[in-house]
Amino acid sequence: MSPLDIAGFSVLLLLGGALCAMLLSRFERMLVPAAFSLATLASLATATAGFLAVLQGTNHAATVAMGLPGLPFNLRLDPLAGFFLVVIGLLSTFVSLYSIGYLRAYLGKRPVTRLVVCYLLFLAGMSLVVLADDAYFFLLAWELMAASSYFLVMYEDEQAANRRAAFLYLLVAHVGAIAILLAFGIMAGLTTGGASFSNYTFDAMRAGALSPGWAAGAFFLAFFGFAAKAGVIPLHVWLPEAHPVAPSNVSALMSGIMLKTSIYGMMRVAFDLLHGFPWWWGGIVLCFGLVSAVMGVLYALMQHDLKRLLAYHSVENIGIILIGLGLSMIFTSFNFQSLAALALVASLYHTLNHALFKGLLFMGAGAVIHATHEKNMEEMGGLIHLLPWTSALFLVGCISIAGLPPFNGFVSEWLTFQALLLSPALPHPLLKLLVPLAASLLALTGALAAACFVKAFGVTFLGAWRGHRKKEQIGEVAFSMRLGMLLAALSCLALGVLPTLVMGWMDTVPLKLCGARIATSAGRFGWLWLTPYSHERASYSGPVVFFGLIAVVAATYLLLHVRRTAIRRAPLWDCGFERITPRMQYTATAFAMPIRRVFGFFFSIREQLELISPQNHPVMADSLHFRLRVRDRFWNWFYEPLSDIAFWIARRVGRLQQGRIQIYLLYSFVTLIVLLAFLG
Amino acid sequence: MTLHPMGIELLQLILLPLLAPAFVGWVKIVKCRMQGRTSPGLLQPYRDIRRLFIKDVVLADNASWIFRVTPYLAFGVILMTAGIIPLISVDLPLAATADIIALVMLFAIVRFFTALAGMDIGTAFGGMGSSREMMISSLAEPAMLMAIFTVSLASSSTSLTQMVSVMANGHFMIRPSLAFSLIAFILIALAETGRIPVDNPATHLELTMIHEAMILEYSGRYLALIEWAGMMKLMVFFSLGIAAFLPWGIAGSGDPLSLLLRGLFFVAKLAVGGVVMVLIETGLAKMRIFRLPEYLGSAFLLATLGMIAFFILE
Amino acid sequence: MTEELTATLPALLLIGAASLAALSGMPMIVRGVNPRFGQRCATLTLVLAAMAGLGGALVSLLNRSRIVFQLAWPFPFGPAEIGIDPLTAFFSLPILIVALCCSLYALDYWPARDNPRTVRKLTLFFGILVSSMLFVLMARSAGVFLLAWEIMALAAYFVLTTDDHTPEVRDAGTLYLICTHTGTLALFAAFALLKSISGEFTFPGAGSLSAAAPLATAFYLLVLLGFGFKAGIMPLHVWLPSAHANAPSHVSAIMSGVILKIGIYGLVRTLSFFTGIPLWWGMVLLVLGMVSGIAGVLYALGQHDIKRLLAYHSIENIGIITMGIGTALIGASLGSPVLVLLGMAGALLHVLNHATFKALLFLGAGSVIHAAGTREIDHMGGLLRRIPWTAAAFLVGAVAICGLPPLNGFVSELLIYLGFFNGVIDHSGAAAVGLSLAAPALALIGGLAVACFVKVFGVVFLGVPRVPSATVPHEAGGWMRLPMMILAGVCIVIGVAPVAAVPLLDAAVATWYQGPGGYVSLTAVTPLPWITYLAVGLLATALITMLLYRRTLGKSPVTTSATWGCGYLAPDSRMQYTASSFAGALVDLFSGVLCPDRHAPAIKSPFPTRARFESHVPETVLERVYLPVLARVYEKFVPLRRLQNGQVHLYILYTFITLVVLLAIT
Amino acid sequence: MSTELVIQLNTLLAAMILLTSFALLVQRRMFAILHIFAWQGFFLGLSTAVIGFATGEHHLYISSLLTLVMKVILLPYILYTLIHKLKIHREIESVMNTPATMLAGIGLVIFSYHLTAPVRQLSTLMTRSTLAVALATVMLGLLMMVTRRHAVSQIIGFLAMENGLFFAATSATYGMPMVVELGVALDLLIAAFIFGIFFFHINTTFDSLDVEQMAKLKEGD
Repeated sequence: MSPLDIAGFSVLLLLGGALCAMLLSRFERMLVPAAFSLATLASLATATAGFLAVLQGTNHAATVAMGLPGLPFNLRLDPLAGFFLVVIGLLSTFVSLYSIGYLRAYLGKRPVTRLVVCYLLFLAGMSLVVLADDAYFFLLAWELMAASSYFLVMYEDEQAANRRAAFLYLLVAHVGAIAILLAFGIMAGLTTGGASFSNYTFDAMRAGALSPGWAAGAFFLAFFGFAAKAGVIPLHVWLPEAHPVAPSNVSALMSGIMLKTSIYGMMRVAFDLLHGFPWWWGGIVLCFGLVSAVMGVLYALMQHDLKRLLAYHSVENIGIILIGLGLSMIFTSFNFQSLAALALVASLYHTLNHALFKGLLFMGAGAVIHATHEKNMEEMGGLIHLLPWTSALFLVGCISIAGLPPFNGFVSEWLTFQALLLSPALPHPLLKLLVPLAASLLALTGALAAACFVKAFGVTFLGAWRGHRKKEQIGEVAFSMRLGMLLAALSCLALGVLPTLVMGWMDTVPLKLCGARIATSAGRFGWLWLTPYSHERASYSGPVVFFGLIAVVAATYLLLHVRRTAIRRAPLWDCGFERITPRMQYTATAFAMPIRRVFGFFFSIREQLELISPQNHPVMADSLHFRLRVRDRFWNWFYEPLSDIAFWIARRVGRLQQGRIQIYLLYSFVTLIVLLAFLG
Repeated sequence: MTLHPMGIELLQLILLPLLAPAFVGWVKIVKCRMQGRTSPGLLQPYRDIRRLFIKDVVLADNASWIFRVTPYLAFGVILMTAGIIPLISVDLPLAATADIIALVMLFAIVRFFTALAGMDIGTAFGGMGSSREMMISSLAEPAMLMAIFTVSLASSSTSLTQMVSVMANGHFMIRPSLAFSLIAFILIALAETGRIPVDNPATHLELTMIHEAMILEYSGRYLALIEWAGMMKLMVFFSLGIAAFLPWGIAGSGDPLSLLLRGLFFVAKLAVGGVVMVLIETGLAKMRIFRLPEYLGSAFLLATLGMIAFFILE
Repeated sequence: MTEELTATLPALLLIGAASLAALSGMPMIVRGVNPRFGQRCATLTLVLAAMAGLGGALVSLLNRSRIVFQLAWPFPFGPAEIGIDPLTAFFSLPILIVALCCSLYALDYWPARDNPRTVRKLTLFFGILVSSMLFVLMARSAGVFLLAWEIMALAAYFVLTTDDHTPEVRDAGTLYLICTHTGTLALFAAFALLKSISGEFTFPGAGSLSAAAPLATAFYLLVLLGFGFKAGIMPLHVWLPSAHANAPSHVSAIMSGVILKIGIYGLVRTLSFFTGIPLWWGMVLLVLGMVSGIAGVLYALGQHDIKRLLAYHSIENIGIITMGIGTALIGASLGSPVLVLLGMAGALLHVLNHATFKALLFLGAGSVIHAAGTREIDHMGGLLRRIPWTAAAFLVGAVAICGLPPLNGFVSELLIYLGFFNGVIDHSGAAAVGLSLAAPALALIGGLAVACFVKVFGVVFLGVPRVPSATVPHEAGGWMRLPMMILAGVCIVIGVAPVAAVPLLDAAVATWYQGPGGYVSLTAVTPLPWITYLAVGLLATALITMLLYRRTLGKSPVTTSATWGCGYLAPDSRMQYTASSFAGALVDLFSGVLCPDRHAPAIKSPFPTRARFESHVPETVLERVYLPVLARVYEKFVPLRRLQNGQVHLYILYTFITLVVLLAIT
Repeated sequence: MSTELVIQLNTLLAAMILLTSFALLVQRRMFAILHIFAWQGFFLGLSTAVIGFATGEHHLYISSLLTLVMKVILLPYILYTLIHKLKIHREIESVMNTPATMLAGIGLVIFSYHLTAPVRQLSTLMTRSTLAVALATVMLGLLMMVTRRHAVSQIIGFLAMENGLFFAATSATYGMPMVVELGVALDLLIAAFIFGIFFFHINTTFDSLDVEQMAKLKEGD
């Protein structure tokens, strides 16, 4: 069985599962475990297919005579597609496991069949996007993915806010889809200039050559379209709205994988379909990446809703991925193939990592919400005592996303740093100076992300319980949920500790796209040492750090505990103040205050302090109300002008619609004349 | 006879924790002399640590395992860095474990967990300390990276041993870029190790403390470990500065006599560095917290100027 | 030696005339000089200058001499060159004639005795205006041209706002200044483009540049804009009616008669640079001419302020001239020298003719206003008996402007008509279509002009006074009559003997067009001598008829009595047909274009109360197009005003940003 | 002294000039600004002397001396007395906040580097690499004028620009002709006196040297 067969089999499994689920909607209690076990299986198959494809490094192609006459579906599984199949398969395996437990809460409260069906279709759609080898099939799969995820976001549709978020998502997704369609149109229509239908296959696009202007047009249309899906700033607005309202397993998939399909699209278009580009394409991608990374994390810092916070972090991480991608494009355009390969691997590695840790974090957030019925982290606290498993696993996710060794987030960020610091090799004087500044912005992003997750973890899990529910009602989540998270956490650790092996496995991808491999240089000193460029340049050893830390900590512990001293538990010292309550803890808002002050320019902040004093005496205040509203400035900067313009145009155009039949006839007449004048 | 590299590794691992309190003691002595006070003596930090180790531990009720793991983790991580930074030799087998960027990230782990521990108890002080610490670090990190990057440009490597050997073997050059990044590095090191003008390690005044606020609830051997780790961190930063900017006399063969000489030379450099730090601390006052962005901005500026100077002038 | 002398002498005469004209008003700025003496001095100097200049121009035209002087002093934008060629000489004719007449006219019209405050300014700038116009004609490099152009524009502004106590005059002056500077801006851009086309700021020779370059198109459009503002071609004419109406009459005469022609000159001169002119250049001018002509005369019909009315007729005549130039350009693009000759000669002759008869009409209008004390023609009437000389002169002007034989307007319009017919017969395609549409348009213009002047003459001079005026109308003084007579004479001479103008026109056109097809003389293609025969015949017939009438019937007694009032008992002078009612039918017909502003209360009861009817045709283009657009623009640019906020460092910032941008793009 | 060393020394001085430019940009205290300005003049003079030594262009020594006298002693002294007389030595606020100003400054330095890159490739002078610094000094002086509210600091920005131009002249062509330099020096001196007079006038008119007050002169809406 070739990898493509396995992948096809898994897709068929998913589609068949969706069909059966529709038929079995009567037996929901049975449906959930069955369907998600099936999804787990299919996802494992997908991951296996991708794994094998990358390992073999060859292309597997097939044509399925389905669809419209004369337009068969073309499928292809090459290393790039394989890599993304692994990303999809791996996380969806964990999330499907998790979902078995997660959906139990919904049973009996609302019908889950729709969720199950859309979930399966969503998985199938994502796999098909990656497998498609022609524009037609690609867009079909893209729409399948977009539509099914729209219904998933809409799942709890009785609230107006959810419907609004879902609509926003649909709108942005379709604006993006139109741009992608246009990009493919340019590539298909102008490659050979003919009108033959066979131009729509990716093979034809690869073979053709576009003029530089049209190529740039096609690339940036595609970039815009994919960026809308990926949530690149300033097209990110749908993301913090849609992710919090979707069920958590769906948010995990959307943030973890679906965003990555657009990264896949960008790589496919830039490196595969449009080979050869000037450096400024990469420069622009890099700039978008930087802005997304910094702004994403800054906005994340201001959130109190756990899932909104995670959503903004997706924006940040997409930014980091784009930094690697842009850099790789810059290096490619100057013909530094091995450097380009390094940057590309950094980008891909971060893609994989982000899928895992973001999936883990969303699953963790889902578990917390599941247990506490709260979304606002200001109403949580002290959960580490109540949800020990969840909190430990969530902590792993936090450390990973904050880019701290020895977990996986660090490895990919470190690779990105290395790629950035190799920029002095570039011949362009301005790039030499500016790319290192980009590195400093990446460092800022990393540090802010750490601050943000100190806040997220600290306020949610540490301290004392702040919420309204009784502490005793909160208990650890179901086993399958913990299992899903545990597997994801273990993968995070494995990817962080053994990067050399992973890079050796995925080496065929940069070889195909950039024409160079880095595993030889990266693994020259064995699996223990990661030396991405040369060992004199930089090196890192995940295993040594991990095991060394364990060893040193253990040794210290043992040494100090030769003589056991007693540990006395005591209530918290209250500084002489009598009644210390959980509400006196530092809140998330307070935690973010210094950063809000320093970077105040980027937010539109409205602070209100209301003093309620019965005696009308400011000192004898009875209670204080502090209100804070921090908004994304992009609404004012970008979308409000845009929507104003759109409405302005719409009003103008609306005048054309007079309701009088003569006027409509006049339009037809004028159109006819114009057409005749141009065509005649 | 030459010492096996693993031996030097071990030597460094032992040297750092042992020397660190003495270094802090030395700084205190110089500072007291400068300010016209009598000093407690070089060994006072050792006595402090010992006293804390003997004492019993009092834990708050809702302290979780994070609170208890953090001291060990902080101590362990910083001890690990002692094996990576070349103090008296470049021939370290473990030096390849982390380059300078990874090293910075290792410090970040300590900070991450210390901040979490600050929030674990659930007091307002702990949260405040964590919040401020994270703000400072997020501003310091870009500047740190720029400073490091300038040095790594000169040796086209981020690996510390490589940087030391290239710099120590190259012929003498006036490098404004390195001067700039050295100043930047000093500014950042002061911020990262919580010294004046960023933080005052000697005060428990609630509105000014940052680092102390986070570890307010620690006692007994946990506090001892944290304090000790702090001392080591100060010394590690000095060693890092010495390795990156003034590496002369680090590289050399492994025979014990030369090692001893280099060790003495290293201690001398440390002592001078301590005096410089005292001069800075005596000359400046603690800053208001919201002046810090400007301070760290200046550090970033200097580091960037260093990089620009490298490209423009060298 | 003699050849050189024949070339140099007329040139020196012209330059001398220009310098003398500039100096003419100088005594006025000396504080001690009596203004009366100064005014007489200025007039004398200007007359001398005009004589000298006319002589020089005629000699230069007849010899077809060309000469270029390069001034020795350094000048920004390349060397300063001035030169004389037939085109210059031809355009200086109307200037000199009109300036001579207006200067004489001013002696009685704006006497120093009655206007001690304004006469100094008026006289000084009048001389400078005349001089600067001559220098514009002589300029051969962009720097000199723009310098003279700007002096002309400013001098015109000062003479225009002579009566600067009146708000209307100031408003008119401001509008004029805005328009003329917008035009100048376009010219600056145009000459910059010229530099990038030809490589230097001096004017290239006729037909030395190719019109195919894209820059040439831009140049053409800019020139059209710049000179179009000056000439008052239709959408750019908005400043003209109010400016002409509010200036002193002899200033109106010179503005309408001559300054507009400087715009035409600029257009003619700059278009002469190009060869291989595309067809659409000509078509654009033709269409603009048609629009200006028809709309101008329509607006004129709606007016009842005599000077505004005349001002709109200027637009109409500029339209006719533009049509002539358009025809010439079409000829140039089709390579037809006959078409070029007819179009351009017609346009040039109409330039001269319009200058004379329009100056005559304005001077006449000045006398009328002087006599009646108002500009409102609906308040006049029956002036024929009071001021017969003026009436006669005005009649000559009116006939001439209507293009009726045997006066000069007829000749130039005939040439243009011939051009149209020629083009339609000899060519096909778009050019033929355009030209065949232009002929009826010109006919329409002529017809409407006749209607308009019947209205003017009828209402002003015939009938009985409609409003009892405060002063008894009196005939104009001798210094006012003399120039009118001179101008009427010129009109008649050109009308009766156009052959005299043929060598002048031939010379000017030959200078302009040096394209393929060689040169054709005007005598060869037009039946000009026939006009003379016809005119002489007509005059002779009229004379003979009159003599016979006197001889046979003149003796019979004539009784005069009151007009029969159809039995109505109390006829009143206010029951006469007014100007508004005369034009009413036509104005209604064209109300879509004119948008008249009408206040007509309905009469309801059998015994109506006093009602007041008013009809007024405003400057529609200004009020319906320019002002709303400008208001919108002003509204939209309010944020830009924030840029000027008085903060010093922001101003430095602007400088800084400019610097950085400049550095970045260079 | 070897050429290598001279180049390095000059480079170091260029770096110091750049550093002082930035210090001028961010410093708030009036007297500190004056001191930094004097230091900048000092480095400039030193650099001129070093180039003079290396190239054997001896008129550069005179330039150097002139610079030292003018920019280290005379101009700071004049400004110092002015500040004293007008009693304006308090802290002054700038229009932009400090980090933003610094970032803008860094951007300008990079921009200057970008601009002078072609010159650097063409020139064979040993001072060619400092041209970017010179241009950056001009730009930063201009930026200082933009960001400061106070007339005195704007003037110092102006003088810093002049320093940059002087440095550009020495690094692009090994100095201007002597006559020009003397003329410029004289101009500067006169400028300083004229500024002094202006300050007095502004001060008496607005009772402040804050140029924001001058917004009152704006034509009203």
